[in-house]
Amino acid sequence: MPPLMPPLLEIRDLHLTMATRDGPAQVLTGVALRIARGEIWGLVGESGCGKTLTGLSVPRLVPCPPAHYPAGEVRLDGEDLMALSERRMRALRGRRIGMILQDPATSLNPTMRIGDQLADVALAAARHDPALLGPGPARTAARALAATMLDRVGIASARQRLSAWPHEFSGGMRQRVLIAMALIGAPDLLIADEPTSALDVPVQAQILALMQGMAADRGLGMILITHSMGVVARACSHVAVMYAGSIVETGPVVEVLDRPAHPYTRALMAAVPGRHTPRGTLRALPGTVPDLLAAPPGCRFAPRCPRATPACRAARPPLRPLGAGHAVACAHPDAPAHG
Amino acid sequence: MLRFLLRRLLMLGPVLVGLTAIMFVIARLLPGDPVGLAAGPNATQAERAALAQEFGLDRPVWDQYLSYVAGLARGDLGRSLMTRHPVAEDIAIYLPATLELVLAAMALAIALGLPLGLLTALWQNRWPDRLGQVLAIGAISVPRFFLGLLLQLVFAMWLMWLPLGGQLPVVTLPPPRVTGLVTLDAALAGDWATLGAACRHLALPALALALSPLAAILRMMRASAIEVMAQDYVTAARALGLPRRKILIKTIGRNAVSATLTVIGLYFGWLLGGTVLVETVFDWPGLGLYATRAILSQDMMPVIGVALVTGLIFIAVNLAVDLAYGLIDPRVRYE
Amino acid sequence: MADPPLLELRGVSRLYRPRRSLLARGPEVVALDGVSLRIAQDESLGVVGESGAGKSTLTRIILRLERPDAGQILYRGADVARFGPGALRAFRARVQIVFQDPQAALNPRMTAEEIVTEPMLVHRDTVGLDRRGRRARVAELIETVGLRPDHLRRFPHELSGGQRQRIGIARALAAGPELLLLDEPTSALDVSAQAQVLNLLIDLQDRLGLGYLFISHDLAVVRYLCDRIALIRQGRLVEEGPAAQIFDAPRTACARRLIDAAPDLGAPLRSAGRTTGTD
Amino acid sequence: MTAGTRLPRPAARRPRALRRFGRNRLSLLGAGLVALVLALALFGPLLAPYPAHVAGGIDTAARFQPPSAAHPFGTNELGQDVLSLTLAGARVSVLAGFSVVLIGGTTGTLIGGIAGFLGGWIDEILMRLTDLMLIVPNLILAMTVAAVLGPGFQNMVLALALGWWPGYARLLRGEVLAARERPHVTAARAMGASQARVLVRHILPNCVSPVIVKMSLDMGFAILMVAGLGFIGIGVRPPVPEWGTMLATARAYMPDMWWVAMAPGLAIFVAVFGFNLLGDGLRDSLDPRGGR
Repeated sequence: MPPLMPPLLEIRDLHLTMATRDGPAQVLTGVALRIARGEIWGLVGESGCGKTLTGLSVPRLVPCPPAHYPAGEVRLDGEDLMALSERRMRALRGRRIGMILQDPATSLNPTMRIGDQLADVALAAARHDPALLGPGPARTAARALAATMLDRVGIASARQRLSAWPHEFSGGMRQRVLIAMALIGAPDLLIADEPTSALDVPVQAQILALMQGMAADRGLGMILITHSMGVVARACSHVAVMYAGSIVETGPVVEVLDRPAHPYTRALMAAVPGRHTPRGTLRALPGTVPDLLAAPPGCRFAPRCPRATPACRAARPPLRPLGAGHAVACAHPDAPAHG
Repeated sequence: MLRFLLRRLLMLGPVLVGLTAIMFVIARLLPGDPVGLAAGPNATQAERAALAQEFGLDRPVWDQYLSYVAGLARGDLGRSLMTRHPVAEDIAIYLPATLELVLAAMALAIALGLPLGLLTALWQNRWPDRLGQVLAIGAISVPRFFLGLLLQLVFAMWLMWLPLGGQLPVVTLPPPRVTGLVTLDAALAGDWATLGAACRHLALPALALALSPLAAILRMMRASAIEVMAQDYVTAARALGLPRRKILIKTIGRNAVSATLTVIGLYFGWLLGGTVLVETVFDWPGLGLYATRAILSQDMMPVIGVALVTGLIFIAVNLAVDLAYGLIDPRVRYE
Repeated sequence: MADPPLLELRGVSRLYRPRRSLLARGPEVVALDGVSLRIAQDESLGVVGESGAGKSTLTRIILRLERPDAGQILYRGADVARFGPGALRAFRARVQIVFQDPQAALNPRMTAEEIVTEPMLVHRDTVGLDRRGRRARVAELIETVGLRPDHLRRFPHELSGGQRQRIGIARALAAGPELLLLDEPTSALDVSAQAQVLNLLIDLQDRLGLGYLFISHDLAVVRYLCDRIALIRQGRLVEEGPAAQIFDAPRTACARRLIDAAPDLGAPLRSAGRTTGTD
Repeated sequence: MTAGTRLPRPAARRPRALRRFGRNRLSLLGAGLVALVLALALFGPLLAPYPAHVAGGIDTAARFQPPSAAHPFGTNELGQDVLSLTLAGARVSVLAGFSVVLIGGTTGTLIGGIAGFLGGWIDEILMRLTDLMLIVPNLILAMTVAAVLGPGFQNMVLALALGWWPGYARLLRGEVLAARERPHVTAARAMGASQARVLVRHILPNCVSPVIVKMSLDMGFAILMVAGLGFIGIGVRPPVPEWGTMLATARAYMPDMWWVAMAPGLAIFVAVFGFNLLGDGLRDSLDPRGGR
């Protein structure tokens, strides 16, 4: 067998401790993820489960202190990002790793024109990748590229829009600009943190479709952070379900959504009303996400789990493969019937 | 934009009339004997009556007020009992010195306060920042006149590096008057020796005056820079690999300055009305000294005039701040 | 003749003219444009629309916190606009509101107990409970919304989002209402808290026979909770009818667009379609 | 015209605020200095090593003695112990500062609260007046009034308080307007609570913290102004020891007898520094919007 190519992104056993006023909180406890080019991963869970911090950890944007990484690796094409100097890391941001934040209303600098913001990102990326802009004066080339990108994300009369201010755009348009900004450096990996939560429903669908299309065209690997199983179902090829700092279930979307094995995954899916959920039949998970300052030992989901046993409270179950790329961290999973 | 400016200028009229009314009420309704003070202890009853009549102080207050407002429209600020000059002329003499002092102090405060505020925000909660915060609170807490005395003591009396007070050495002829600001006039005249002397005289009072606005600007800049740094667009800029210098200046700096502008405007106005103490300490021939002398002799016309002029400049500065706001932040609309 | 509905809106319009300065007013902005709705006793009506469609103006107008520029609001057949002080107070005991952001909707300076007691104090004359009676009623309410008595001593910031919203609901129930205006009550909550609150609302309606006006941008949630659905867009009523009908046989393009766009777990298929265009 | 929107501020939380305050060493230093200054204001004359000098006694034989064990800050032109006068001087500064802030703060709070809550033409009139008063230079106004009324404690307080309220009126009006739009206030109105109840129970308690913070910061500022008036020569009547007046006298003997100025100058600094640190700490712990 030839040596395996390293995956685009591999996160191994990532731990993150956050210093708070009331002591250290163990925010991430052993996150593991492998993402190949062309895959769209949904990272799903409720607020406070560590999805955003996982996403921010890849381009190393979590401020340290208060954060601290006791263990773990984040490898991009085999290169461990945690070991890089800040300088080298900066060269990767925007150029190899693109990022889209949750709220398009606040993610653009209000005091700079759209075109200048796009061009600045292109110029920064071109410092490390001169081929990006092509010949000619850099500033002009950067603006031309900015116009091309705006056009690609579906903004009409892109050239004129370069001189617009962010506040002149609607929420959906701004998110399109942010997608253009994230992709202008031609990254291989795109991380999008709740890119549609702040938008109206029809616009959400458009933006998701746009992101899917761009990812497919460029062969991007993508992490889509979301709290909505519906978004995962609509847009992702793979899903990783997070609970209280670690991944409890992972696999292809079709596998996980059709045969959820972890009680939390099942609960998350059962808690969202679908088009045909009869009134009064929604199954709500009792309780709330545990306080990470005093997280229970063993399985962190045990206090809310209908089938927890003393063994669950004693030791944390590792992620175990179930076949077909599906894995679950649970001592008593629903055995998915593979045929 | 033009309409905005026009409307703000139109508002000036009522503001001036209102301001005059307030000062008149205070100046005229309180007990006091300005005529007696001006005429001197040995004046006869007839002399005092003549003086009162000459300055219109024998007429009812509302009548005095109306004629004052009428004069205001012509740029007439009344006449001083003390100097017997028209107040407008007196102010034209004393205002430039105060302006020079305040401008120098504000320039110093802004030039140091903005970058230092940005830097301490970057070093948030590390020792340079904490030290900076304590020093800034300390700087706001020093009485300006005590600071002035200390500066005189150390730099003028013990070290003898800088002059004790005044605007120019007694023997130096002031440069030909163009703007009234001695430093500027000297530079315009190409008289470098005088310019040097003027700057040496300006240094200590400007420093004494600059310290507390410097600290206030630093603190405001730090606070708003910290607020800006927590914004998504800063995280986004970092996530997209923008160079640090660009993030610092274009993203954080620009957005933080717009909040700090308000403080700058407020302090400018506040300094204009608050140079009195520093001018007293340094014998600086400015509006503050003029006003103090007038106040001590209960000579109200100069006081009202000074209040009006400083109020007017205050309004102008704040208008400028509003306009600068719009230059920095495109979301601001002039309506 | 049948009884008049619990609440009826007849051609309600509301325009805003943002003030530009002391004298000048800007151009008019239409928040509501001739909206007519009816809610029967123990019925729940879902109002769905995009942001800026005028949903929140609707609640403010019903509560008479704002006056409509045209149209009438009838409560059990009586014109709300003509209520005198006494009738208005009685009306405000009968119609209560639950807000989107439970953090902002609770007075941060008051404990949960004080917050829930407040409506009883305001309507002391009609509720007619002494101190002990109020305590008992608060204890009862807190259990009704699924919280423990020790939650009563906490301040809002010491509660989770879902718990805060339960306090908000308990407060709304305290004066004994007939109609609850629910302004996006679950959209600030996490998935499981949302499900908990939705179930609580259904449970309350079944037990207390309340009428609901449920405002949301989430069609699935509205479909789950409501008997009838009204779609509004730019202040105008686009379509109204039984929930099943709207979902299965929408008559307008607007309704179809909303329904198609809503993510649905029922069919985990990837739609690879790619759309472009401005929003 | 405004620039963007601010996030709604989570209102203050008492127990947590207290803890946060206690954890900040600088705020504790400020509280300590304020306690010291308050103690001096109460007991200063009793602590003075030369009570006779405080009462106005002079000792011409001991004029201008430099700092020594007997007189740590030296003696002045009348042979009085500078330390004793400085300790006793705390009373005027603190009491005047306190009265000014209390009178100005209460008046301004009342005016701003009424304007913000009632709105309409009352708001319009009160706020135009406030704007006008904000334009009048504070120090010149105070000097004018104090000079016309003549020296004396009450006159000085009155003169300063006259220009002190507009800041509070602005502050409270802004807070009330912001609070009025908060959902919990809408909820109170929607449940039928009376105007007075809405104001007293739901709006005002949420506007208190910024006023307290401003009052604390203003105490320092007021002490500076009191000293400033004294320095110009329109403060309290001479035999009463007052820091600003002491500095003004000391200035005349400056380079050689410099020590006469040190004690009162430092005293003003320490008092103002204490109140500023305290106010800053209060702001940080009551209002998460500021600094750290």
